[in-house]
Amino acid sequence: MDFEDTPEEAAFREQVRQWIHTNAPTQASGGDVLGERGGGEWFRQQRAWQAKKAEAGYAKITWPKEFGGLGGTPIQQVIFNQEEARGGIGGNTPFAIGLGMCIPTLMAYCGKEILGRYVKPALYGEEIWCQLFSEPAGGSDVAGLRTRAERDGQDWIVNGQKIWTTGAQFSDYGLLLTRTDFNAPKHKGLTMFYLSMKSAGVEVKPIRQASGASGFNEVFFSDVRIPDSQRVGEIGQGWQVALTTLMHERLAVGGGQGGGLDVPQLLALARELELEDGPAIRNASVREKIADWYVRSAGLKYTTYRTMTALSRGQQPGPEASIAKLVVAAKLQELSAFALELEGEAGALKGADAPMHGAFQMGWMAAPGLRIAGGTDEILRNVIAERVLGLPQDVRLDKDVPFNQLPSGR
Amino acid sequence: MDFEDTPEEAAFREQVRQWIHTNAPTQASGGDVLGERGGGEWFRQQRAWQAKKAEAGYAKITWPKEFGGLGGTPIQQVIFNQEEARGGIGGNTPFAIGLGMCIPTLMAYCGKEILGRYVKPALYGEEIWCQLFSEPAGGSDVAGLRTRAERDGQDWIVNGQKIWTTGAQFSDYGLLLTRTDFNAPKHKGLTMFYLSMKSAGVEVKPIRQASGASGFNEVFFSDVRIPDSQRVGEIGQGWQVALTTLMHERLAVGGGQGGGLDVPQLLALARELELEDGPAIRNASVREKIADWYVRSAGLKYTTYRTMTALSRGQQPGPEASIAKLVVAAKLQELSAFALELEGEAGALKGADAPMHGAFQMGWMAAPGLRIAGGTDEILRNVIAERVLGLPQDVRLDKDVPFNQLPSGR
Amino acid sequence: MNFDFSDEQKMLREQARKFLSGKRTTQSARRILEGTGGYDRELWKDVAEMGWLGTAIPEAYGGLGLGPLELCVIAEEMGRALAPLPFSSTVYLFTEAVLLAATEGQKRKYLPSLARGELIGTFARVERAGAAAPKSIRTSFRSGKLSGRKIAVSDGMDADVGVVLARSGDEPGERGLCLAIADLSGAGVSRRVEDSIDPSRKHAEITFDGAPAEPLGAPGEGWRIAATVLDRAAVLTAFEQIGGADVCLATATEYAKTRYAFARPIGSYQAIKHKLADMYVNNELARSNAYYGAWALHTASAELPLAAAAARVSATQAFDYAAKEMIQIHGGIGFTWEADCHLFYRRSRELALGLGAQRSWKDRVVSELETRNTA
Amino acid sequence: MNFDFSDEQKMLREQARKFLSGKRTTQSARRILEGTGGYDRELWKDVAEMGWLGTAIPEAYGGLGLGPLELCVIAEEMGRALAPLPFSSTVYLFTEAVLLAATEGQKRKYLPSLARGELIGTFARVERAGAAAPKSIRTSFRSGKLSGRKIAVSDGMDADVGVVLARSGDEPGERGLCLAIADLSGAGVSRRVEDSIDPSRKHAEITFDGAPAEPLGAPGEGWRIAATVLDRAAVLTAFEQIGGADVCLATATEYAKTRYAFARPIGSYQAIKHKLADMYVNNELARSNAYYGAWALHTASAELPLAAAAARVSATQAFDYAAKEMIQIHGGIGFTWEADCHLFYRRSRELALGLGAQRSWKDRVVSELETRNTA
Repeated sequence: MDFEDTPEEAAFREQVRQWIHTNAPTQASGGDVLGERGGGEWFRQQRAWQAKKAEAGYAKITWPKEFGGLGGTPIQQVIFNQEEARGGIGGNTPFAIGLGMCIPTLMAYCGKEILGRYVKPALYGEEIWCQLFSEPAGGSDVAGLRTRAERDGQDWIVNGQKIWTTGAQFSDYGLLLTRTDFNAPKHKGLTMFYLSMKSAGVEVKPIRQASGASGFNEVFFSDVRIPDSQRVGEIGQGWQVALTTLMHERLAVGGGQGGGLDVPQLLALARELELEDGPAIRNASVREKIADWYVRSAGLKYTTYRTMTALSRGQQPGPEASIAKLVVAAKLQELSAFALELEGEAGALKGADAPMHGAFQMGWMAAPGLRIAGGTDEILRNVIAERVLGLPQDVRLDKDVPFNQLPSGR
Repeated sequence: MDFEDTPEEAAFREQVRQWIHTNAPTQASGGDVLGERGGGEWFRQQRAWQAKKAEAGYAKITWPKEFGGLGGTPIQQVIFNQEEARGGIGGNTPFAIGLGMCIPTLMAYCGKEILGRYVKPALYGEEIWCQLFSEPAGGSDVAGLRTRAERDGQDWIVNGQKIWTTGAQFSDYGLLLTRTDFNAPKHKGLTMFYLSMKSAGVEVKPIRQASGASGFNEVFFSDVRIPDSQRVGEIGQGWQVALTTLMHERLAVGGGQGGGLDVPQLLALARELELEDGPAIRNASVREKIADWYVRSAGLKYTTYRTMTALSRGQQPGPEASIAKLVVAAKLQELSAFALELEGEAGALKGADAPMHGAFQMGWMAAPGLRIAGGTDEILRNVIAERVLGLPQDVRLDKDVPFNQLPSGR
Repeated sequence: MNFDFSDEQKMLREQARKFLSGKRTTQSARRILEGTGGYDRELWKDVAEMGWLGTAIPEAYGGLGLGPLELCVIAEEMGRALAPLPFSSTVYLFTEAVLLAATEGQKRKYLPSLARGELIGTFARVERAGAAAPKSIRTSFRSGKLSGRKIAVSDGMDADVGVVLARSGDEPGERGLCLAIADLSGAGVSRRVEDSIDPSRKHAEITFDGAPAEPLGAPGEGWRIAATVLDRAAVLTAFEQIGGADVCLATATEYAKTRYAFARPIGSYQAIKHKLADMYVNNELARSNAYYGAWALHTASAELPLAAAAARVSATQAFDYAAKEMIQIHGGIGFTWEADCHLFYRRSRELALGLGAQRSWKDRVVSELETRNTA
Repeated sequence: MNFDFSDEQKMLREQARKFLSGKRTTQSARRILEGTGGYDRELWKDVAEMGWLGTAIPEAYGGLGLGPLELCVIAEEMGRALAPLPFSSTVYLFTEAVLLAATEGQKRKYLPSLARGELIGTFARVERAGAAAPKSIRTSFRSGKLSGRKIAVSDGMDADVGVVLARSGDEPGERGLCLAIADLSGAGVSRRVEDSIDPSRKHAEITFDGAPAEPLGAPGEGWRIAATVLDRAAVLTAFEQIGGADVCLATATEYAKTRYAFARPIGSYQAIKHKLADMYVNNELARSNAYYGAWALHTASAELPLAAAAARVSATQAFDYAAKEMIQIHGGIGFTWEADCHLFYRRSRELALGLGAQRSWKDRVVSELETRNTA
């Protein structure tokens, strides 16, 4: 048991480190603390770095070489990401959804011509993709979507609304899940397309979140025309196609969520503040809570190490991502609420008026979103219970009934 | 807003207090701390006191006079109970189930002849009743019972097994819920009887609980013969009859659960013990937990006062009993586990070897049972959510299917 | 046993609820949240006309001459309504401090204008992050002049007058502390709005630079009076918190009944159902503790410190849980700016912090239990 | 990255699991629980023959000469099996103390018999309820004689030898403390079995009345050595706890799949399902923390105190939750004497308390974080 690379991994890490050292942008600018993205300059930098990585085969290390990858292993990808992070670059890029989910879906279902057209621009960061699955009526029930695609000769006409679309405002293309048969059971009437986000009838509106941030969008479709050639998979097979996309979502390993607000920051605050009976860090109740959160953070960190070990041995990653999101979101909410309590009346202030520039206030405002986005606490527990522990599904009333006969509460 | 009796209530309290003062046994012996009952002497005392109360009309104050009650109000019953408790008597009697649940059920469904035979002996503590509903396969799903009653001329032949029967070992009669039609849907094939517990074929076996206590029994029925005249309600209407019984179960108001182990005892322990940094009572983490449990205990206490106020105004009690059981059981488990932690290594000892004669160890061993008996935490939350908040039931697969076609996992 | 509000008090509650729900106060709170104004001036006038500002002010000083129980009833409705008013600062803090410690002359000077809504008051205590312990108070009050800096003063931008906790003597700790009333728009006072987690209630930093002020109560009594004012305010605020928590419960319950996922109302899933049951239990326990606080206020009982601390801790826990889980039950839509959920989430934390953190109040619970030698 | 046990170590685990499951150890634990015997003597012989008692003892002293990682693997299986053996007292405490602090002569004297299972050891530290702080230690060790009383000594009735924490000098606090090895069946020693919450592991009160003993380590070093022994034992015990917690999770999961209520497996209800998911998450986090502890043991890292404290806190929380919720998921049947649930419930608490309460270990976590100046 050790934390060392194997000789092969060490060699790859050295090679990557050299390459990054030579090629990395001199000044990297990340997004801001809780995942919002910067402006145009940030975009230009991201694109330039993406292009360099693509040129060297590092943009998607696990992809086969024919698609611009290295044909490498998942652990090599992890090593590259670590070295990028060490250089203060990488992380939350605008290309993640396209390269992580949309393009792999096209690879599974589309022919050479289409792949020849779309893969490379995406890999080089020239074209950005978004994923258009979620709808207002859907929520956790993704397949409950109602956006309608109707056949019109060689085209389809799309009407409806998507929501929670990350990056829609700067995306060039989108992977769009629609309902083409309202008389079929829920999972059998869906069809997948891709389309240009510049198509007539597509309107993108940013969603302002409760925290004030705008990371997501609503996308409205009014008589949007999509040629049948942009269909992905068979008619009525949209759910199977979507599962391919969603499976790729699971492969993200490790941290970064929670805006870097964790025990070290709380320790710093507790050292700084005075309570009735002395420094907060000497208060037994404060210490107990710090310890509770520390063992959860440490547990997650070493779980990531175990996952990387599994990857290094060529095994598949497990449900670690679900565990991490569940634990991190709850911890962020509890820990930041507690920090505000420590700050006393001043905890109600924020920004420059609050201790540590309001970091804990920001965390506290962001936490409810983190508990929902990308799978609610409840859905994640279902996933762990059903996929890991093999517990039976809840009773499903929506399996064999025509979609338009399902109760919907509206 | 005050805590005073109304003039009428005060007069009744005075009358009751006088009566108890004159009539109470000189030496009262309660059950032991966590609800186990004493031996023969304890029984004799209980019976004597019960007879005295019955003679005076105080055994069931809310019952009409024709059945030996006072025709009084629920708040009068509460006042009597309070005054009994003040005198160190009353509480957990062996007659509670018969008088609280079984006899009221007979009153609702049986004729004068039967009532004339059974009510008075029960009221005077001469005959004890138990309730035979729960079965091993049932658990929270009471109506899932399988004890079979088959018609044989003017009799019924009963075979099967009941479980968790309180007091079966010293009961004279039992109220027995059986299945008389396995082809009917679950709730429609049940029929209720009463029977003598001395009937041939009835066997009572005490259940030893995990804590070592034996408060409950298993009851086995082997070809037990019950005359049809002992049927309670119509054939197939057993579930409606059972609901009457269970409704009466809800009327118990207020406390006593948790074996009297609460914040005062924890405070006493915290005063006694030394931690690394001084007396436990000075430790901020200990203080925080004491406060958390105190506000829950106080909240329950004042909820009881609100309930009594409602009774005093002639209103129906609400879901307070469910709230109290849910809160008390969880609190007992957390609080006693915490007390053991305070005691350190010595917390693993019990009885005379542990601090405070092992009171917290006993509480900790009893708590899991309290979270289950009389409605699990989960069932109580369902009850609150559905009956109080009006949330929809979970999907029910067992409503319109013949009982013998229901999946049962066996 | 009569542990409930009277029929008259319940009628007052009904009346207040009907009145406030007609005023669309949540929308008004949102406007304040998004804008720069400090409170809803129209609504303030209405509330003054209803006489609510003088609920607990004796008739001799222009009030309604009702008691703390009536004020509890109104507080609960203010909490339900998220009313964007300097109500708590003016009524629970400033007015209560005057009623508790002022001279006859001061009462005549302040109470009638307070009752008419012509005077907005607040209480400026805190000077730093962390616990607001006596030693943290450095603002001085000497020869009738205040100097120092207060932070996180609720409604501090709009208040005309403020009770200020200051140091008047050389004695260390609480024995050197006093209270003073300052004209906040007068000479020597400057103020600045502070960023806050709940901008539907504005907070201010107030700097005193030799500002004239008059003493409230005796020198050396400042901390003691402040503690009693905070106890009283804690009970009233507990009712606001319960009002808020009840709205969260009702809103989330309604949503859970009507929102479908997988062809079933989400309220039929135990994860949602049990969350709502827990919310209900918390709210009921908090309500019962608050009732006991109201009783202690009403009877001027020696139990007030314990009752107030328990009411505050219980109500804070209830509103915290209800507000955060209301968002969770709503899912994504609950975390949008347009949904009202975040107004309650923000307010829950603002109320939790405004009179000092739970930690301090929990400590108080145990200190009070210790003095009672409960065992 | 190689943060896992090796294939050889995993084989050892498989072997241990297979061996122990063939021994019906839970039934044997139940017999000990209900009876008066202290441990399963047959099983002890078997375990000695497998060489497990000498896992971490160098070959020169008759051990297998393997390392702490192998001992972690075996500890996990002991935990799964609820093995009613004085294994932890003998191996994690007594043997570790000897390996850490004994003279060459002492090692030669004790280690070979320990490895062969001929000698059962324990560690007698605690003298009172509450925190086992240095000032609570009053047992004296002077001129080779021990006098004093120890309580809650695990396996204290069956141990042949015990390391005893005692006061040898006049210096106050930890600087006056030393360790001594006493023959527990020798002169001047009397012992008495104590009632305990988990009688499948017997505890004893041991009274020393001028009992002869030999020093272990230098005078004044007793507390320091004890702390290191406890750190090492905390990691090993964490693996026992995780073994137990995993059995609870597996048993409860299996029950939830096969037990029906309202015509559905209870595992299809979210209340049960989410409880099991939480159990799984706790267990995985605990396992990861324990792995880090194992790494720190293995590499004799300076991280050991932090790693051990985190492993202990995490594993204690996991086993606590798993054991109590396993009963809840089983419902009434889970709370009967016949069901095995309570064996795990009892053991979870016994392990949680045996090396000192969570509170102390949490404090240790923060003290260690402070020395690292993490920020």
